[in-house]
Amino acid sequence: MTGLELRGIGKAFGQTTVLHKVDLAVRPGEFLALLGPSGCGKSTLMRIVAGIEAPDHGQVLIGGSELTQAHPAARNVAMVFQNYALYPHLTAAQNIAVPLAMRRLSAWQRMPLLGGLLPGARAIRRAIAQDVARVAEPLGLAHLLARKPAQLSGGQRQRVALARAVVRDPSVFLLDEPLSNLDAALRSSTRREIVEIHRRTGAATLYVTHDQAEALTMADRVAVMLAGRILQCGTPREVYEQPADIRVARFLGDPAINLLQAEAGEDGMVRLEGRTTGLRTRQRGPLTLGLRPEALQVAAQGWPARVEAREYLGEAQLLHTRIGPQPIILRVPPGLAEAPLLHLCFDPREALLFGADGARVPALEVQHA
Amino acid sequence: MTGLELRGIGKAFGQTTVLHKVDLAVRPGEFLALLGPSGCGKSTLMRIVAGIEAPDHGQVLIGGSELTQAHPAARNVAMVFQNYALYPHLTAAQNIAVPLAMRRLSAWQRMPLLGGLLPGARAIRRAIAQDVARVAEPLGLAHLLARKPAQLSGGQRQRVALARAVVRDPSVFLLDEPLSNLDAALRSSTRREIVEIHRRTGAATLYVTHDQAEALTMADRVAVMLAGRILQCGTPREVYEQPADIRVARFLGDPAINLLQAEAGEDGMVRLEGRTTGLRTRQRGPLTLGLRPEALQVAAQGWPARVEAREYLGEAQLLHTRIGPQPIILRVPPGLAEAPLLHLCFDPREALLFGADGARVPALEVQHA
Amino acid sequence: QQNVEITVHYAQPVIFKESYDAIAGAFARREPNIRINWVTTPNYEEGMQLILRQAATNLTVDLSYQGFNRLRLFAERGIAQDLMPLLRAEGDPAAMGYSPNILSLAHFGGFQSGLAYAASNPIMYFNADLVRRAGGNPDAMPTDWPGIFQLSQRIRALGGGTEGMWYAWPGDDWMFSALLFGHGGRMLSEDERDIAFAGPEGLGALRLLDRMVKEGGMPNLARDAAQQAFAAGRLGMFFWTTAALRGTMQQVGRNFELRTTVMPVINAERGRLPTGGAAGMLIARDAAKREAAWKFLRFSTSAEGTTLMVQNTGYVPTNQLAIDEPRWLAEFYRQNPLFQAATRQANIMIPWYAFPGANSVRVTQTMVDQQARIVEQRATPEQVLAEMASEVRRLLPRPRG
Amino acid sequence: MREPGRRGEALAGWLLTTPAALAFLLLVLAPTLAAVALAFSDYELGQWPPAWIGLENFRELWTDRGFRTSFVNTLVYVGLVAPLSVLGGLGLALLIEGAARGRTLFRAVFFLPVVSLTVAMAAAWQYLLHPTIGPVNAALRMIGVTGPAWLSSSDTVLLSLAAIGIWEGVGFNMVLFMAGLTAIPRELREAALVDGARGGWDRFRLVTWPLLGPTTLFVVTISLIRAVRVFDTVAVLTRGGPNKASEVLLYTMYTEGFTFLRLGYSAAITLVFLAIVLVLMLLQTRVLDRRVHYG
Amino acid sequence: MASGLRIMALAALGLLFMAPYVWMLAASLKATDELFRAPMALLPESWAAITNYGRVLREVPVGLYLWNGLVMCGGILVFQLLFAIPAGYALAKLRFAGRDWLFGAVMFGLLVPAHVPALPLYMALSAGGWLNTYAALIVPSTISVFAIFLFRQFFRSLPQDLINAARLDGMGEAAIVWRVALPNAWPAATAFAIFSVVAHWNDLFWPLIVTTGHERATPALGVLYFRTEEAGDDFGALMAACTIMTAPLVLAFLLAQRRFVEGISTTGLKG
Ligand SMILES: Nc1ncnc2c1ncn2[C@@H]1O[C@H](COP(=O)(O)OP(=O)(O)OP(=O)(O)O)[C@@H](O)[C@H]1O
Ligand SMILES: Nc1ncnc2c1ncn2[C@@H]1O[C@H](COP(=O)(O)OP(=O)(O)OP(=O)(O)O)[C@@H](O)[C@H]1O
Ligand SMILES: [Mg+2]
Ligand SMILES: [Mg+2]
Repeated sequence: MTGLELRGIGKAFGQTTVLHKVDLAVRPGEFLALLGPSGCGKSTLMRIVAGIEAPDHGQVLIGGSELTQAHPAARNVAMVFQNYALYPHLTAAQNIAVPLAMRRLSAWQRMPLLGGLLPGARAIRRAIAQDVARVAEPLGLAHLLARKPAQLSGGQRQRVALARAVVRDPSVFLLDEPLSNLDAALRSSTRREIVEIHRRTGAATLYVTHDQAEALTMADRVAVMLAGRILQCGTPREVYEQPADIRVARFLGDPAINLLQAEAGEDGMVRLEGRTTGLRTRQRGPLTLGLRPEALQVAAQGWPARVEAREYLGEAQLLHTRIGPQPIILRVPPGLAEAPLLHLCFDPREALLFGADGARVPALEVQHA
Repeated sequence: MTGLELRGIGKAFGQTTVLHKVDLAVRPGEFLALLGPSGCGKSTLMRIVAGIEAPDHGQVLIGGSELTQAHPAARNVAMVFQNYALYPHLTAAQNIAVPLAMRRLSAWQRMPLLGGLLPGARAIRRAIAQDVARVAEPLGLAHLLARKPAQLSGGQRQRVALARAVVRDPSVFLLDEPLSNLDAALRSSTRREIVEIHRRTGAATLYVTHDQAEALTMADRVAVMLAGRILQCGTPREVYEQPADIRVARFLGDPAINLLQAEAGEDGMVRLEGRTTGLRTRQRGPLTLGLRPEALQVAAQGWPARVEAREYLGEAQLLHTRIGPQPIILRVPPGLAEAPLLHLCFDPREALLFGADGARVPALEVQHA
Repeated sequence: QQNVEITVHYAQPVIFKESYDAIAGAFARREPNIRINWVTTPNYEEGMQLILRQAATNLTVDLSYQGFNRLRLFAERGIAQDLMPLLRAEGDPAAMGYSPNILSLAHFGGFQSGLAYAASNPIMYFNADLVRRAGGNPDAMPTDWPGIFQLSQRIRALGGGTEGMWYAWPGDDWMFSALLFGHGGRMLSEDERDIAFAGPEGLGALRLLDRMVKEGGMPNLARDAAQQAFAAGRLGMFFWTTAALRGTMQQVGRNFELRTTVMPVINAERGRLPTGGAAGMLIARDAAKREAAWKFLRFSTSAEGTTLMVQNTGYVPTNQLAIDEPRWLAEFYRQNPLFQAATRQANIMIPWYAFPGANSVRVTQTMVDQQARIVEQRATPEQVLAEMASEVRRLLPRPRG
Repeated sequence: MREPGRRGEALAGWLLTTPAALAFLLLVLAPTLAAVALAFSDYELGQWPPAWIGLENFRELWTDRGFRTSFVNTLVYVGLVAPLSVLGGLGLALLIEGAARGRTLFRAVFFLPVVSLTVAMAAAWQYLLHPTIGPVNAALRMIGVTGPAWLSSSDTVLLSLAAIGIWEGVGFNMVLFMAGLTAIPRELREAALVDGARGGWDRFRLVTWPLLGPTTLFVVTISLIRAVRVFDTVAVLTRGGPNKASEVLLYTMYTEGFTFLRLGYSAAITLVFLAIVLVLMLLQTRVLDRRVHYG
Repeated sequence: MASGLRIMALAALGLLFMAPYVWMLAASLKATDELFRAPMALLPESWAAITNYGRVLREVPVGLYLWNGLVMCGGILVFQLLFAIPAGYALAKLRFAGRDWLFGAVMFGLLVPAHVPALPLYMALSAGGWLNTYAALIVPSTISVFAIFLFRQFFRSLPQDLINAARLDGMGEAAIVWRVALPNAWPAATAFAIFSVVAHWNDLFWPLIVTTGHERATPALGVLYFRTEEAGDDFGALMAACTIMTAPLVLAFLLAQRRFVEGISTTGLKG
């Protein structure tokens, strides 16, 4: 089992620096999700790992060996391209078979006509066809194998791209938003399929997604990237519950975390809109208080809040409210809190504090508000 | 304000029938989400509306006039292609400006060099540039306008495609998964932007998405499509809470609705795993009972359930459990229900009943279980 | 007198331009009212095409100088006009230098279709340095073919890729005519209904070609290649038209000593040589142009014109007065001995035979193709002669009626 | 099946092709038909009017040794030049595009033959292939081989012309292939790398070759046509000789028409020529166009 | 090392390809009598470059030839593109009755050698009194079936959705041709431009027929005139003339090269 390590990777396109000295390690057998806003450099990092883009600085190590300069084929990585990059002239089945054929058949055996006659070629081709069928089945591609990419829908193309990556046993999987065009049902079944494949092959996996649910449920660890820098890398719980930086907190969570202006008094007690929050800290002065929508409850007493809008989500609803001048969103079960004026409260253990520079400020003591 | 109407649209590619007599109307000013699994024919339907694919049967009416045969340019629709379809040789700004230039500038004024000298051309070009900047700003494209598509990230390309569609005032918007490659934060801000644009222009909008949250929050009505047929079309609440068909129920909701084998006794009382559910129906015999994960609660008594797995979602967790032999998933707040054996209950008003043919069966009477 | 403008065409300006310029200069002094537009073509073949193409639309050329062997074609197609009445109107042709011999060079289609402007005949160019090294005497070159062959073999023996001799057989039938006429033969019978070369003279000609290869060691070269090899000093003797003399002198430059001499004699009594060169034919129909064009043609072939032509080209003169009266050319030949070889053969020049009928050009091509088989030693002279005879016969006009 | 929405498309199609179609009609088709109509006459340049002689010209063609030689020579020439210049062009394009350095230089070098002026190149070839003083044979002599008389021996003349034809065609094809290469999306080559295409050959087979399909079809067609229409080099270097060993169809057509002046006969050759090549071409596009993948 | 090998192979082949050009250049620097000397030296013994090039520049109106060449090639190219690009697009991307026939006509046109329609065309031009004009040089070549075929092939590989997007954006088919199809087929257009210019710049056959005299002579014709009227067998000067007339083409190619390198990317699309 091999791991992946990136050391001080830097990359610029012309004047724009896209990656700033990125350090990242995916341990052997680990599933690491790379999360970050659009344009932050995720795909570029993946392409550098795959070897189809060369970094300006830094090293790529796979299984401990330095492969920064190595040929992509020598790295034994499998990748789903964000834009699929399917071979337009090959059928879905042939697309999926390519990485197997490249590895299992010799150059001679791959020859168009002659190749088929060579000893062993036919057996190998049969084995490849079986493998293709094996991965196509759970991805719902079985009846589409004979089609060319142009005859497939967007989601079907994406699944073919995924199948092409997972059909073999690479040392590293690189999956760049492999599920973005799939519907919920297919998405969750495919998610399970990917996890299953990862478990079975044990290959280190780097997984780019914009869907937090995906990142949090699937990954062993999550790396949060912003503007070409990795801000935090930890278990899903760590990054969600203990973000190291206000930007990480802001990026994770849907709807986004509520960030409120608060103030630590001389005694270190944190106050929000005039009411004490039950949090104490070593810092003094203005602070930012982070509250996730699900950390807030409607209660008989607490901060008075005006409801300005409601969003229906099916299994829950979002309330857009305001405490004083500050907007705040909370998530409550549907059908609840129909009144236009509510009182909100929260468990201070679920609240986060950030200093003016955005760094996390530890809460020293917590009392129930 | 114009509406869109599709009458009996049928389409086959070779042997495969992709659309079966689809009828659908988007009322003037309405926002209609088209939801359906991958490959069900959503994009095909959109392309027929846009006039870039010809239906085998049926009619397309825009603003009441039959335009089935009309040239795409004559329909005045704006579309985001699922595959973006940006002009590779033009910068982002030029891509976005194309539909404006085509409509506002005369053929002469569009001439490369000469055109700039013609009276009025310069003023119009300035106006176009302003409009481009206006749409680019909220989509976070302002600093990317000078780049060509090849120099943009996946999400950035998608936003350019979106900007190109929304920059003008068409009679119909066709948006095919316009947000699939965006991260949560950008996605929700873009979502708001789209709703805002829709509100401002009042153009009928047909919106394909695989994200239910998106469909349910944004749309006035949701049309659920399956295998080339529209199964139900109604308000978000209707399709989510009152699905007409088991397939609609199964498709909506993430995680998916729990479908359990139940039985209506001679008295019409519905029983699940030997316990009565508080539901009564006119049908007799085996039935399917649909329970959404959020409809289930952990209680002191009720159906005993073994917990087999937990999935951490950040703001909630999913419990994979089993009642007797039947698997059941529920969504509960994190940190709750740590025990391996629980008791589940549900409000029968939130339960759905389906007959053997998949059609919804009304519950006659409901008592709390 | 009114100003007249005429268009005059000639081919091979490389060779002829200076002569026409000189003649035009002298003519302009005499006839200041006649303005001449010049049209040239690189070679005779394209010149012929030009006139024929124009004949199919609207003629713009009033006077054209064409190769001798092409004149017949224009005469048969009614493009060339009979010049005899014009000539007669000026007096006795012979007194003006147009001896019957000279007139016959351009007498085709049963009438005087042109006036000879310049004539040439084949000569031998040789590399005096090589000849000396091979033990020959440049001042006393062999005068018969066997002698040539021996010398050729000695030159070849010098080694280093040096070749002994090359005879310019490809291209057209002109050099073959030289061999045939040299034996005293002729192409067609008197009445032009049948071939006449299939007899012993023809066979002799082809055998001689065969011997050039077998005994003289003649290599298989294209004409340009042979000329280059000669200029490079790698070819001892080169048999070709005197018309190429100026160009050859230029190419050879200081590389070696270039000399010329007469062709080896085949049959001392009956042997003749074909005449190459150009004759002017009158095309203009418009009376004024016709008169002006005639005036120029007449002047260019007069003793004065001929003198200018010879001095500027190296061709053999075609006006008897210019040949006979020493005041015209004696000085020139004294100063340019290389040009004498051709004049020394002038007495045995006869017209270059032009085949009748539509296939005339094709016939010459057939003959060249057949000779190639001998040069490549793929057929014996006897075989070739038989096939050549049958093919040419097929191409002759079928007697009408 | 109903084809709605196609009316506008059809109209646009006609409008866009009209200028070209008109020009084609006026400048190619009509004059060609006029010229070819002469095939049934005995028209000779300068003799008007011609007489209609029906199929007489074709009957003569059938027995004409020159025509037959010319036909066979053309086939041999095409058989050599077309495949070799296509393969050569492709090989060069790939070699150069993959080279680390000097791409600009090499592109220019191999393109030079395309811009060659016939007059200049004829002189150069004559010299280079000269049996006695030419560098080619000089080089051969150095290794103890007596080189043939390249352009004047009937054994080698066609080979020499073919070599020159390849020399001229390779650069032409190379440029076309390079244009085709740039149209291949970069992502696909990247995908091939990740999928384990190690060598250039793998990548070529997997991506380059299939996606070059439209270009290749074009290059093959054009190369065939160029080869079938060989004329210039024959006209200036060998004039069909020696003894018709380098006679090719177009040259025969030209000499029959313009040198021998038999335009009627020449038109008959043209007609046969067109018919043969047309059939070949139809076969080729019917078969190949089907197999080519268009984006 | 593989790349070293590659460059060596290219260099060796390149030398072979260059040989005729090297000879041409070398010859243009030599006096005629040096030219065919048996062991050939690359550099002349006595430099005759000034004589040779001087003679060309002195005796023929080089500037006029180049200008004529420019007008003719430019005129031809503009019309060819104007006719061929829309037609190529229509044949590649539009469905309409008669398309297959038109394509058949294109294939047929490809086969027709220039000599065949030459005589009727000549007669028509002559009847119209157009001989010896730029029009006579340009008009017969304004339609290039080669170009139609080339553009059809390249346009066919353009993704259909690019064109669909353009239609939705309000472009008519004509606008699509010039604004979407052509910019995405630049390498093809450049390739064609080069071929067209090269072919007509070097063409002898047609200019020789329709022009007489220097006034409208094209560069190739100029070389021919130079050879037939002035240089004759003066190879040195002739090669100097050839070099002068070829140089603009080589320069043009070097400038156009960049167009081939700039790959057209289809990254506007996904999938
Ligand atoms: N050109 C074609 N030839 C054959 N089948 C096609 C073609 N285009 C689409 N299809 C098939 O038609 C069906 C519907 O395709 P469509 O693109 O409309 O799906 P979709 O609903 O948009 O799916 P997705 O959410 O994956 O984009 C798919 O099963 C697809 O494979
Ligand atoms: N060839 C290029 N030239 C210039 N800038 C580029 C180029 N390729 C990418 N970029 C820029 O680099 C940044 C990072 O791009 P990248 O594709 O890695 O983003 P990403 O994180 O994958 O975003 P997304 O989630 O939208 O796919 C983007 O801002 C993009 O505009
Ligand atoms: Mg990306
Ligand atoms: Mg779709």
